[in-house]
Amino acid sequence: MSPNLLYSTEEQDLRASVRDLLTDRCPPERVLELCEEGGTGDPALWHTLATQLGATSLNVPDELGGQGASVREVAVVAEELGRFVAPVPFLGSAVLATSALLGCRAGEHRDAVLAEVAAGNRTATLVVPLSSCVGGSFPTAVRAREGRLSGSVRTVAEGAGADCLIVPAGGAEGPELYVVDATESGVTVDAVTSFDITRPVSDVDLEDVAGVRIAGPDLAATVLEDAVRTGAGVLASEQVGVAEWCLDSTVEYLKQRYQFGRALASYQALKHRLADLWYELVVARAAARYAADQLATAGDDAPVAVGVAQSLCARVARHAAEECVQLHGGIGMTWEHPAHLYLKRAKADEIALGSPSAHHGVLGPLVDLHPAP
Amino acid sequence: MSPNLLYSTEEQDLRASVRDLLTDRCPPERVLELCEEGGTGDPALWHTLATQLGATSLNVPDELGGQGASVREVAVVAEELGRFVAPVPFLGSAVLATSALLGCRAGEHRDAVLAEVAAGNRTATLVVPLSSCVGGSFPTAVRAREGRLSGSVRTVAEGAGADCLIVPAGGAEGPELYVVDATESGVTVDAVTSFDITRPVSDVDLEDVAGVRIAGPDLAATVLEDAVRTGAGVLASEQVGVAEWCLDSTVEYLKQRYQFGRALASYQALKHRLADLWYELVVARAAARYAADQLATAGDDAPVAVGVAQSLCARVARHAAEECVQLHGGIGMTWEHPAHLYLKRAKADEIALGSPSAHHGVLGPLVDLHPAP
Amino acid sequence: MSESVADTVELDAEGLRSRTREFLASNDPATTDRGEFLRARFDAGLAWVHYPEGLGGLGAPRALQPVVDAELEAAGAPDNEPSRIGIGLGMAAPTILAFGTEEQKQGFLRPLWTGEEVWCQLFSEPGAGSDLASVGTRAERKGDGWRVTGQKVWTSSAHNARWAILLARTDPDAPKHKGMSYFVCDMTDPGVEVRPLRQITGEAEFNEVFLSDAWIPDSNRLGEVGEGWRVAQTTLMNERVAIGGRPMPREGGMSGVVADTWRKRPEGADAATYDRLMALWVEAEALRLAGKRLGQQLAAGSPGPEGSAMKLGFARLSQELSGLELELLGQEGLRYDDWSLRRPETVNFTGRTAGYRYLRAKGNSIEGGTSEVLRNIIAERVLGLPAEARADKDVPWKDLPR
Amino acid sequence: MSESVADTVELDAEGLRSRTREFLASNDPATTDRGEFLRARFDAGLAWVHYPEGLGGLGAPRALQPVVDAELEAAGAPDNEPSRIGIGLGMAAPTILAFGTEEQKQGFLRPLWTGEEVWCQLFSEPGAGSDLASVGTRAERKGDGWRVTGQKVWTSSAHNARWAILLARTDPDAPKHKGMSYFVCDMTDPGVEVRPLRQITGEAEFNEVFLSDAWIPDSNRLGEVGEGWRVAQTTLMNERVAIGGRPMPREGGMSGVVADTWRKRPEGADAATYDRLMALWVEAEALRLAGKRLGQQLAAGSPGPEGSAMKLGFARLSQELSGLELELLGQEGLRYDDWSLRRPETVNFTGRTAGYRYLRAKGNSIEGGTSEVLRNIIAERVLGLPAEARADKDVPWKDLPR
Repeated sequence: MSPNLLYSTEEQDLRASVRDLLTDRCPPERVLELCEEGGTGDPALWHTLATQLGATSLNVPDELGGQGASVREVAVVAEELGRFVAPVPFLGSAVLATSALLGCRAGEHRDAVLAEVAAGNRTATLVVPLSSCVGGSFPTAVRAREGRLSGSVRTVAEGAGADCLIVPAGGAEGPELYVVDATESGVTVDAVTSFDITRPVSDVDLEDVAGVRIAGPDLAATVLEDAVRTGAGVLASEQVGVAEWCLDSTVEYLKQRYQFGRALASYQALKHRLADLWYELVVARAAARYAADQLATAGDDAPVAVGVAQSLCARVARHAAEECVQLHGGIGMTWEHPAHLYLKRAKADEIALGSPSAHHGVLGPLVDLHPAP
Repeated sequence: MSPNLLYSTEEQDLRASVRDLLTDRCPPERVLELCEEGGTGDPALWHTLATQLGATSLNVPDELGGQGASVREVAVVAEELGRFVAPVPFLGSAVLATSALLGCRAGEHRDAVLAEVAAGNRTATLVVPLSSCVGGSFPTAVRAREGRLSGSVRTVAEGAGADCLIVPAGGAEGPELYVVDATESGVTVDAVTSFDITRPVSDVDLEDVAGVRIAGPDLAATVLEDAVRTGAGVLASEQVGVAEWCLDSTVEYLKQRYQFGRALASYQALKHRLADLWYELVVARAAARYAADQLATAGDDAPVAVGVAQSLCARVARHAAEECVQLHGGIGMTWEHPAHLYLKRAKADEIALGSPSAHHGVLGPLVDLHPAP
Repeated sequence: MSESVADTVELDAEGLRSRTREFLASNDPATTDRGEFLRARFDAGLAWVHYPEGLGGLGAPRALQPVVDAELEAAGAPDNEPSRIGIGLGMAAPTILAFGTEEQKQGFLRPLWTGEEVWCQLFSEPGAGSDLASVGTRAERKGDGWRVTGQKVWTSSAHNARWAILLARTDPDAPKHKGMSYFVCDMTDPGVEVRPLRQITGEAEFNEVFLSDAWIPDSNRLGEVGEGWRVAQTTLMNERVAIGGRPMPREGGMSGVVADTWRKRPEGADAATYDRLMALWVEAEALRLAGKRLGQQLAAGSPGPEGSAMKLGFARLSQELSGLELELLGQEGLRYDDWSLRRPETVNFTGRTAGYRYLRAKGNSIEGGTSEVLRNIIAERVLGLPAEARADKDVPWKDLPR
Repeated sequence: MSESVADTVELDAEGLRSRTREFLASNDPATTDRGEFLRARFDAGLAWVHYPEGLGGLGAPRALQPVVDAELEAAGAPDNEPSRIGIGLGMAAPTILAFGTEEQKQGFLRPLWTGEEVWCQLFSEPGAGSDLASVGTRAERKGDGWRVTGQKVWTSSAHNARWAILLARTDPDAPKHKGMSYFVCDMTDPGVEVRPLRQITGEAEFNEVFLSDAWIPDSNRLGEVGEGWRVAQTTLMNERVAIGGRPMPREGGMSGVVADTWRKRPEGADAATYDRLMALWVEAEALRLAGKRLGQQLAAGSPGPEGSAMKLGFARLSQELSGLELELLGQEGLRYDDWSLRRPETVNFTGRTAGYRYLRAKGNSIEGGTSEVLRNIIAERVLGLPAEARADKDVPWKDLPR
């Protein structure tokens, strides 16, 4: 069956709900205020997203309290959250950690944690550097010995505020995945200053901490790879949302602002740059939708689709944000205008879950394009 | 002493002489006509350049009939020849072959050939593929055994019409350089269809041909490397000339041509693209002048200067030629308009004597920037 | 064609399928002469089913044409070689249908569709490309017809064509958009001279057409005098529909050609060009997906403005990819296959050698609307930015700067 | 200052050198108070030798200043910390010299040069950046002075400044370029409020200045009423002279920083980024050479228009390089040093962390003339292309769209 690259009616409804909520609760002034407070984002908004819109349980099976929807819907939410650079731990908890949990075999502990995270009662994160890319070797910065974990991982997405940590660890017989309660003794989560002020990062240190194993060497590497791939695929949709806001707000600004007696929007050099951005957004959206669809249907082409989407959308969002700042002129350089929130998000997203060139390197061999010797 | 990046008064006079001659004898219609005839360019123009302007003997010592000038002046001539895409074998004979001859030790045969080539009585070429880059290994496609040469080299610049061939060859004890008379039996020079119709290329085949050795294993590799480097450095000036013509002619065209009731030149999107091209030309010219100066003074920085100039000017000339065709619209796509002559020259020049990425690879380690492991 | 078809056939897929089978039963493609077969097909209303009865159609939904085509193809029937007569089918026919008199429709459409008469388009001029409304080819009234003088350019098929659709200026004193009329020009008229127009590839895909007092009877005018621009809009709208939209497999265009070149490990393949190749491959794949998405939008009845993105991206990518390919080839990229003047039967952007592809791709951002004009259209019609200032709308054409 | 210096000193290098030595002999920097020393230097005409006698100079060629400076430096004399008072030295002083009354020159220039009084510039407004002539800050005549109300922005040093040069609108009914006047504004006036303006880096390099009925005596007007734009041109011309031109070593700017990052083999260093790095390194080196070439042109007495290329390229490269650096750093690129609001004493584009450099570099294509305005200037003044259409030249300022 041909993949559906459009937004379904249900997806459009979901988008409208999320957008309504964010328009109301997450205007740029509010985002800036929250980021200045330096906390863990907007817990109340996060709670509403989870409980009222079910945004944290979209692709979780019905029997665990989820919506039984798919990554397509998750991507739609990510797109809207990107459009508002909403400071909520969606990527860390509802995408990366949830994907990892979904990949593990059913089991008492996994099911319980997944249900809690899906319900929005707990927030989780996947303890890998946010810059991790598919195709890397399994991380062994944390070592597991007889169910106890030690080691440090830097620059983890949205770690501060997480109630439970999904931790890849090198065990005696190979890769393993653990769930660790953030309140366990020996767990230190240090919020560090994030370049993307709308998405906090943390350094996680574990010293002889008790964890519950949810995947062993037969499965852990695949689960982690799939989770990171899903994260990258969903991030592409977030990037589409970021790029779209940047284009829209720049168009609006240029229409209102006059220079030398003419609307800035009437200057052809600017018009052509905006037209080019619009072109980029058209192809980025198609790529992101395809990635979401392939992930949703566990399609054979998912690795290719994600590589295409992530490497392209990362560049498009960053380019859109840079143009947004430039074309806003001086006002775009000020702290009080929201353009910088998008610039920081877009630039960080270009590094997050694999840079474009890293994705090119993974993608090439999948389509029989091998690097030069 | 600080390198002089300007054109000296003598250089400006030289440029004026060359430009006068080419304006008179080498208008675009004439170039196109010559290229369509498919011969070896314009022997009469070549003869005038050599004998009246001394363009083929600028950096040859006085005692061999030369001008005792330097590569700086050679580069000025190359710039003008680029500006007119003049179909004369300057790069092959007066730059590559002459540089190789100059690099060899004085000797009866070398001196005689050099004097003849400098005087314009004979035309020479260096028998390497035109795509050769500094930093490559010494070519051994031709083997030398007891003064007799055998082997084939493809895509040699301006080979057809050359009276003598400077041939790098693998001898019993290592790299050697030979002079071969093109009329010797066993020499075949096949003109092949050149992408750059203003600069013919040939395949050279030698079957047990007598040659005179002008450099042995102690010197041949250095001589060849220096000749190819000098060629690349001078080519950068040619590229500046190509880019300059493209910019100038596009500016003129857009000023004359009206669309929707306005001069095309009044459209801001086009104005900004031309401004960007002008910027590129400013930096390209500075880089090309520095390379010429370093080659002229045998400066320690010559390898860096050539790498910078060639990798930059190649992109600038190609970009300028592509913009020239695009901004001329339909007329730029026709055979009768000269834009395509420049496009072909610029694109071929991007490959000739090392592509930008090849030059980057050679340049990096010279400035302590080593490739990723 | 004595009675109305609608009385006898249901205009749904089943009805058309059975009508096609009936037609085939009485016109066996194996034994019928090709021309005869095509004329019969036209008369049976199976040429273009959405056209009216009596003009090769049945007034059926356009979407049902594939049903008919599939039946005919399965039966081994000859087609009308649409790639050879694209301008007639795609541009002239819809315009004749919309603006022609009954006599014009009856006279022109049948031989146009069967391919017995090839059509070409005399619109662009050396001084009127993107700004088509500034055409200067002059048609002057003489008795019951017109004498036409001027130069047209970028005309494909002109050397094979029997007829041309022609846009000419009939009133130089009127503002530019209001002084043009639209004609059908007889290409065999002694005042028409066709010369091949050689391109930078060495080929002559197109022609220049010189009109010197060419005669056009007034009965060959389409639409009213002075209404030429409006008529031409119909022609151009149909041209745009024809571009893009066809589904492509991955690596279906230039990206596949260059990827294959890479796979052969050419001389210039290095780590730096690998990343450039991958970035372009990725963009080409995304553009392909965008085309697919556009098709899905159309199918869902909500066409978007993405068509202009497709053309912009297609031009960009074919140029970047073919430029990269020459670099990859290194020494081989310095050679060309053949500069001699040829007149290709069909054009294949990904054919011949890398050098040809590179040069031919330069036309992709010029022909059928330059990338600059497309960016204006996107900026103004999609993003709603103000239109460019222009001073040519109300001035008499003859007074405009040129 | 009783007799003309020119009577006693040859205005060549030798003359100035001996005059400086004489000055040092009677003003020992080791034992003289700094302020006193600087004032004495000013009075001796050794502050800026090309200024007139009595105003800190000797009417000597500007090119001879380095002779004096070298002598003084060798003797361990204090300088006037030029980096702290750049706006006063570079912009206010030449304008006062050109347009000031004798009294203004005598009153302002000495404490300006010694640094006892810091100056700032009140030109840009939230609605008047690239289009500076649209300033809306209003100065209304009241008795023997002016009441000024409005908002200025992007003002560095405002929080330390004693005086400001101010461009304000005195006649809203005149066309925009003709209704402005130029003033010296007392920054200690109660109607002047200075607030830090925080930037995307977290820092506040600049200020917003709110003027609420600030009082300026008419004796602090520079130039005639309505002549403000012409006076401001002198200020801006001198600003442009100050930008660029200083010689740089290879890797002297952002390219060196990023090259050093590469040399440390950061996480994101791969074959693809290597080529991007090399291409940018090459362009940075070529831009450096272009700057050197520009200097040689100036020295040879034939300045070219290349200055605008320098600024365009500087902005482009600092942005591209710092963006690449963040990618090279990978995980480290996701972290920042400190977002807290600070007021830096000086600004270093290549300082702090990669994240700071990336963000700060975004300003390089906006401040001091946007890259878009530069491209217009290049296109129109260097390439001779037609100017942009504008509708704001002859309309009363108050009727312009805003």
